[in-house]
Amino acid sequence: MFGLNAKDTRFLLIVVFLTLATPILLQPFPESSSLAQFNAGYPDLMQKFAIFGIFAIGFNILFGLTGYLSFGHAAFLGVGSYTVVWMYKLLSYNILPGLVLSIIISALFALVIGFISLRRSGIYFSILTLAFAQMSYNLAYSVLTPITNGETGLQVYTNDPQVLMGANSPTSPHLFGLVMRESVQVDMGGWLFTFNIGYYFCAIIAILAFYISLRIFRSPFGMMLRAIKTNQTRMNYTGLNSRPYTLAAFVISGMYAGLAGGLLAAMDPLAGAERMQWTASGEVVLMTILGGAGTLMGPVLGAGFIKYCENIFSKINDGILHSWFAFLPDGIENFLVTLVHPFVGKGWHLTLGILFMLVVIFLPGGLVEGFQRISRLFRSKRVKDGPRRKDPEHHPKSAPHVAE
Amino acid sequence: MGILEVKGVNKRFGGLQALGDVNLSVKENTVHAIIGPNGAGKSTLLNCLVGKLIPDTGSVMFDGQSVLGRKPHEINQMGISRVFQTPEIFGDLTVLENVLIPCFAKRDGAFRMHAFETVAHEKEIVDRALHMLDDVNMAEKRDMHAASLSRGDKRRLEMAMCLVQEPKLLLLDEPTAGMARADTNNTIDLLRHIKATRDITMAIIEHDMHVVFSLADRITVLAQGTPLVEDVPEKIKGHPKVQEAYLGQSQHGHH
Amino acid sequence: MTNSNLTRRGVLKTGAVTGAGLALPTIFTSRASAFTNEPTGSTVTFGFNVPQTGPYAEEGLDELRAQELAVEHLNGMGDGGMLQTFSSKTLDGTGILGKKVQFVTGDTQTKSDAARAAAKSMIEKDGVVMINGGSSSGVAVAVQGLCQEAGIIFMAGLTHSNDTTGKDRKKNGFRHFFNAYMSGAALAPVLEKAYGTDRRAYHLTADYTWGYTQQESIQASTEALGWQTVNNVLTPVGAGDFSSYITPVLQSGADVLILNHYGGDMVNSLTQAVQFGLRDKQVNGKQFEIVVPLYSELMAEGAGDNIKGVYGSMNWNWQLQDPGTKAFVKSFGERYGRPPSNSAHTCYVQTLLYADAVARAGSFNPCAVAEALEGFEFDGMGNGPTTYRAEDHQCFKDVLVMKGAENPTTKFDVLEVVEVTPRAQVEYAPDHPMFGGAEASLGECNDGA
Amino acid sequence: MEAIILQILNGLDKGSAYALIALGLTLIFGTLGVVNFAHGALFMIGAFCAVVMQRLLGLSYEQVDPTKTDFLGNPLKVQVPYVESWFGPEIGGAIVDWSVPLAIVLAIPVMVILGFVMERGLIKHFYKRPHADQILVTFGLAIVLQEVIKYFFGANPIQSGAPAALSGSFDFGAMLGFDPNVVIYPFWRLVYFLFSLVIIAGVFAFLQFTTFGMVVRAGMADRETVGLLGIDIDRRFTIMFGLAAAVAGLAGVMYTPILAPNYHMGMDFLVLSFVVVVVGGMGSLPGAVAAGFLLGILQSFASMNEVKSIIPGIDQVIIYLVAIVILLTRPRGLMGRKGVMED
Repeated sequence: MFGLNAKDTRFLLIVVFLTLATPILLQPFPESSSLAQFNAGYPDLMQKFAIFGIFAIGFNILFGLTGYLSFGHAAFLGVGSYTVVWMYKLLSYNILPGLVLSIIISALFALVIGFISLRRSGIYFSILTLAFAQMSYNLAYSVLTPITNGETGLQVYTNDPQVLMGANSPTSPHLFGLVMRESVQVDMGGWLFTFNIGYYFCAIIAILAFYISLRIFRSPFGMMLRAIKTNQTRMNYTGLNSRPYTLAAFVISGMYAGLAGGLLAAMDPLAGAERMQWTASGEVVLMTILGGAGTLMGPVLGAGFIKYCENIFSKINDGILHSWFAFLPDGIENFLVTLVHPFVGKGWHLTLGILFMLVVIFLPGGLVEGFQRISRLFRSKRVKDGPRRKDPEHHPKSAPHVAE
Repeated sequence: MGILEVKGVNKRFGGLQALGDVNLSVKENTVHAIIGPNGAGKSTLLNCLVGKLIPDTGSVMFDGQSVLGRKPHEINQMGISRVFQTPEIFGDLTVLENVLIPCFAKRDGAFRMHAFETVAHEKEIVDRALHMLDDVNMAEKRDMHAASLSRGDKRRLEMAMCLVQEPKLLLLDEPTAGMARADTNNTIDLLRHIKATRDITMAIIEHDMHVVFSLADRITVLAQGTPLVEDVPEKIKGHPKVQEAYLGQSQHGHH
Repeated sequence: MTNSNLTRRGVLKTGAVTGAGLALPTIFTSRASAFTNEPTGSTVTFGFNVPQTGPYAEEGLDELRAQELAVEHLNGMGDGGMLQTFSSKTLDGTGILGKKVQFVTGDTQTKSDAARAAAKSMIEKDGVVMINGGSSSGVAVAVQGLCQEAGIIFMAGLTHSNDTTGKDRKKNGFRHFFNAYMSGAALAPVLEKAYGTDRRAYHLTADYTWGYTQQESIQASTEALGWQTVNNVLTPVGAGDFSSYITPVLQSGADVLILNHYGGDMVNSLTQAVQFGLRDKQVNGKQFEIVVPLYSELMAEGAGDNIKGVYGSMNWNWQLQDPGTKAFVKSFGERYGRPPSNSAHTCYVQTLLYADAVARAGSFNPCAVAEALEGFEFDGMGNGPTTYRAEDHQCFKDVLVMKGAENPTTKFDVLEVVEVTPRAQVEYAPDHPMFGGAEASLGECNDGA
Repeated sequence: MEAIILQILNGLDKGSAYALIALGLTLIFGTLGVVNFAHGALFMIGAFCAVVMQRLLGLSYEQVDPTKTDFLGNPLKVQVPYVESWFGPEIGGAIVDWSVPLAIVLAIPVMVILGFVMERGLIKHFYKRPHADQILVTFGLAIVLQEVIKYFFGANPIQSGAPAALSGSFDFGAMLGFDPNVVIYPFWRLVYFLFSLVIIAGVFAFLQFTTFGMVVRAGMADRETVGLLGIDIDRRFTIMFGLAAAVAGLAGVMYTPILAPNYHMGMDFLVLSFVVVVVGGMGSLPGAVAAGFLLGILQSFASMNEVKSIIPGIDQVIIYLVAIVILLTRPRGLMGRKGVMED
């Protein structure tokens, strides 16, 4: 189905199911329980999961397949957002023109930046992309304030032209009247589920993005990209010009980033310059590596993981810690709180850094490899003599069947 | 008129004359060996043929067209494939994928945006690649990671990757360098098999006399960047100039 | 210290809804409730959105302390702080309208994007009825816009840009903090007295929105004194080394350097300007002077000795001697062992003001609350008689002019109050050109219904 | 003319910091072949050594001063540093005043040990891993180090000034015969510039004239051969890592009077220092130093009003612009070796 083999089709269907059921799956705890703080099924976070999933999937097409480590992809994210907000300002709050244009504009940006940066490889490439992105950020934050509204972020004002705005048009982002921030809430015996239009819009696009990436992975083009990562010399002596391949991958991933940026503005009509900062580029690198570069599902997992930490884990403050350990004697309670305190709440960056190091050191294939190892552990327990073990030196990130 | 015509090629690196007035003609469907002591300019010559270096003067014509100024991938698309001293393969890919890539390159040219096709659906190409693997006795290793192959298998795989493109000219850069005697013999057998089963022109740069004399139809001896003699193997063996310049001092065969 | 019970949803907690849920799922859109996050249980949740990571984390921490204290005072714990001195007596220390106050916190990271995400999370997940706090104008404007769209009240924290209640003013947003125009208006007379009317000023300005508005305001008010503006140079945010911007100052013939910087940039630019010996120089026969229009305690502490004798302005300072200030400083100081900063004060006061407005309006509906706040006059909160102006939701009150103390006894009194500029001097028309002119409008109130 | 001289001076000073950081980065890359994204964090930790020293020297006991009150109206507890009560207020005060230069004594062992631990505990395992992995793991380490510092020292910049004797400025222009009061330069910046020259010269001399340095240089050129000679190159490389860390740390210590240390200064400098190293050419020590000074001076010129009025915002992008132009015209930077970091 969909031009995929049975296994991939099954995989895709699972992803579709998980994506659509997210509003339910992320609310495992009833509202009144003290664990409700770990629920993540509210619109903004679910939208972020989908959007940063798209961003990371796109980044993975470049980094995971070709091995070119770009430290400047946030620039495309920003460009996408600015495009969409400008379309709000000029036309109306309908998100469609902005989203289409955000893909086109970020593709053009990526074409130019990629064309120049891809003349070099290795760290030189990384530095070139970094330089372009930092230039974009610095200018957007200051000199280009008339276009970007600088520090405050670009937003819509009542005196903007909005030429397509009718008298009854919604005054927030919508798709032909379907307002993105509207939700249906369902209360089921203490469990509260929020089905948000914006989320489902993002989710459908994310599924499409995932499907396209799956097709690319299975295509001759995808194979060529992996070939570039492993041996460019052989590539050239096999009659293949690696430059257009890498450039195509760069532009595709730039378009994904632009789309993600556009969606950010489609969910929330504001585009801040920080979106373009190099740390934002670093974040997508973290997501991809943490989840598993070169795997299909890894980047999405990584994106979800980091966004979850940023929004949920970071809210665990001392009061909550105390309530967790309240059943213990006071001395032990305080000791445990002191021990855990640096790692949660506003210290979540520290946890992230440590986790990230551990993954790079022990799990070069990211969380996906971790899951694979665990499931292999279970499988080898069941099957007595076990399946043929793979060479421990080989990193699954480059294996052809990376769908798991 | 040979398929490969090298005329008056000179190449200097700073003060060093790496190649001095090299003329060479490789006839179609022959195996032409280029031998010479270390530093004779063999590798420089090879690099001039594949586009990695550009000669200062002279011409290199392949199949009636100049190769000078073309990039390696363009030269490959003209019909020249190259086997490296240490096998250059796609280590992270499977054996089958390693052979698929040259098939695509042959069919689709240097670049094609085939992002929405599926490798598995390209029956014709997959069949061709499998057939090629069969031909080099590697069919059962098709799903292995290329990096985990033995050195001999890597060499074989690289050869398969070149041959599957049906090149008009196959360049081999010391294909048995560093190999044990048994592997060397296997490689010789493989090359003989190739020679016997296809219409192919080969140019071999080689140190190992055993390999050269078992395969070559003609031999060019290079010394200090200049061709010394060119002849059939039997004549070369006894040629005094060659004895003096090359064989005399490096009887140890391969290093 | 147990069981703060912080993150519970305010919405949908009533037995009726939950009970019905068992039989049949209750389906409704946000339209079904009267307004966004209408508190239906026995509690109401506030959202405190402050920088907890990034360069302004310390300031955010201080804001958070103050807000926690305010919640305690609202719930009748502690000594009541400014509730005792507040002119409005509607609040009685039993929560608001019989509901206990809870709060959740968010991390703005001092980035518009992150601040909005944190605010959204608090609105959507935790069901907050208002958001309070923040430490930059970009963030304030961004979050204010969000609250307007979502239909809850926003009380801005430390935001000094004219835009917050100028061209970006919103019906659902309120600002207690003063602004750049007020800084200029308050500083001008003091500068005139100290440095005379014949001065040549050189501006270094942080290259972003807040920097622009502050520079514009200070330039206008100093030029009104008769000062000349020699040059205005924009400096990149986080430049670190400002030497290349400082060295041309002496050559320009200027005799006053005005640093429109904040935070780490202010610490570094001031320190470096002093290192370059600017303050030891005589130019045009006058002593060279430096002015830092916007001060904060934490940054003053960071700048150390370099700040001695340098003029600046502040919204409030703990050294004031009115009863409100004394009550707050006592309450805060006993709890945290340090005096509150002026942004902490703003966040504290705003929490009380919001609660009071709800109590007076008898409803959490943001439109009712906004109406109660508009034109509200109060006293006893540290700044003397204060008004929330209805036209732009800006607070009008006295502004402090500060100077780096010559002989501080502790790190808390490195600044001293030199003048309390009366409110009349810092007032302006709501359609002042620096505040968006006639075009600026609050828009319609949005309660999310 | 005066303006140009001033900007050259500013540029040299900025450049000294860039050059020192880039020098350490290049030492690590050149000897160990490791791309160290945590190098900015080392610079930051160096700066915090100065803060720690200041706090150590400022360790004090409380003395109640009944004549003054604190903010709550209680009698003021005055902090009296122990050093002042031991050596008397004058000498004690001087010791506290000199805490930044004194911090060098603390920074050297701290940084060297930190370098050793980093190399032995982490970096060692990444010699054979791809450069991308090295970048990622050290990037992770940089985050961890910065968060740890933030945990202990908070997010505010912490001022630690130059000793009073060195904190003034002098009229450099008047010495050259220009108008007085124009070309003014702070003592400490001159100290920093000279200090960095000494360190740079020291590193070069060390590599040039000691046997140890010779072996390391040989190792930089061809690691395997040196290994074959039976020289324990690994241990020497560990020491090099410690040295590089110390250089970065010293650069940080001495920079504190110019730039108040904060926990994120490492990340701020990281991007810059990488640009410097790449512009200089990966693995080239002279390249790193030259690029550091070059970029420092260019940045200073770009900050001039005259330049900014022609191209607004040029001061914000000049570094990146130069990096792009150099990388495109000189693929391996100013003095890079062929084949380094190109895969």
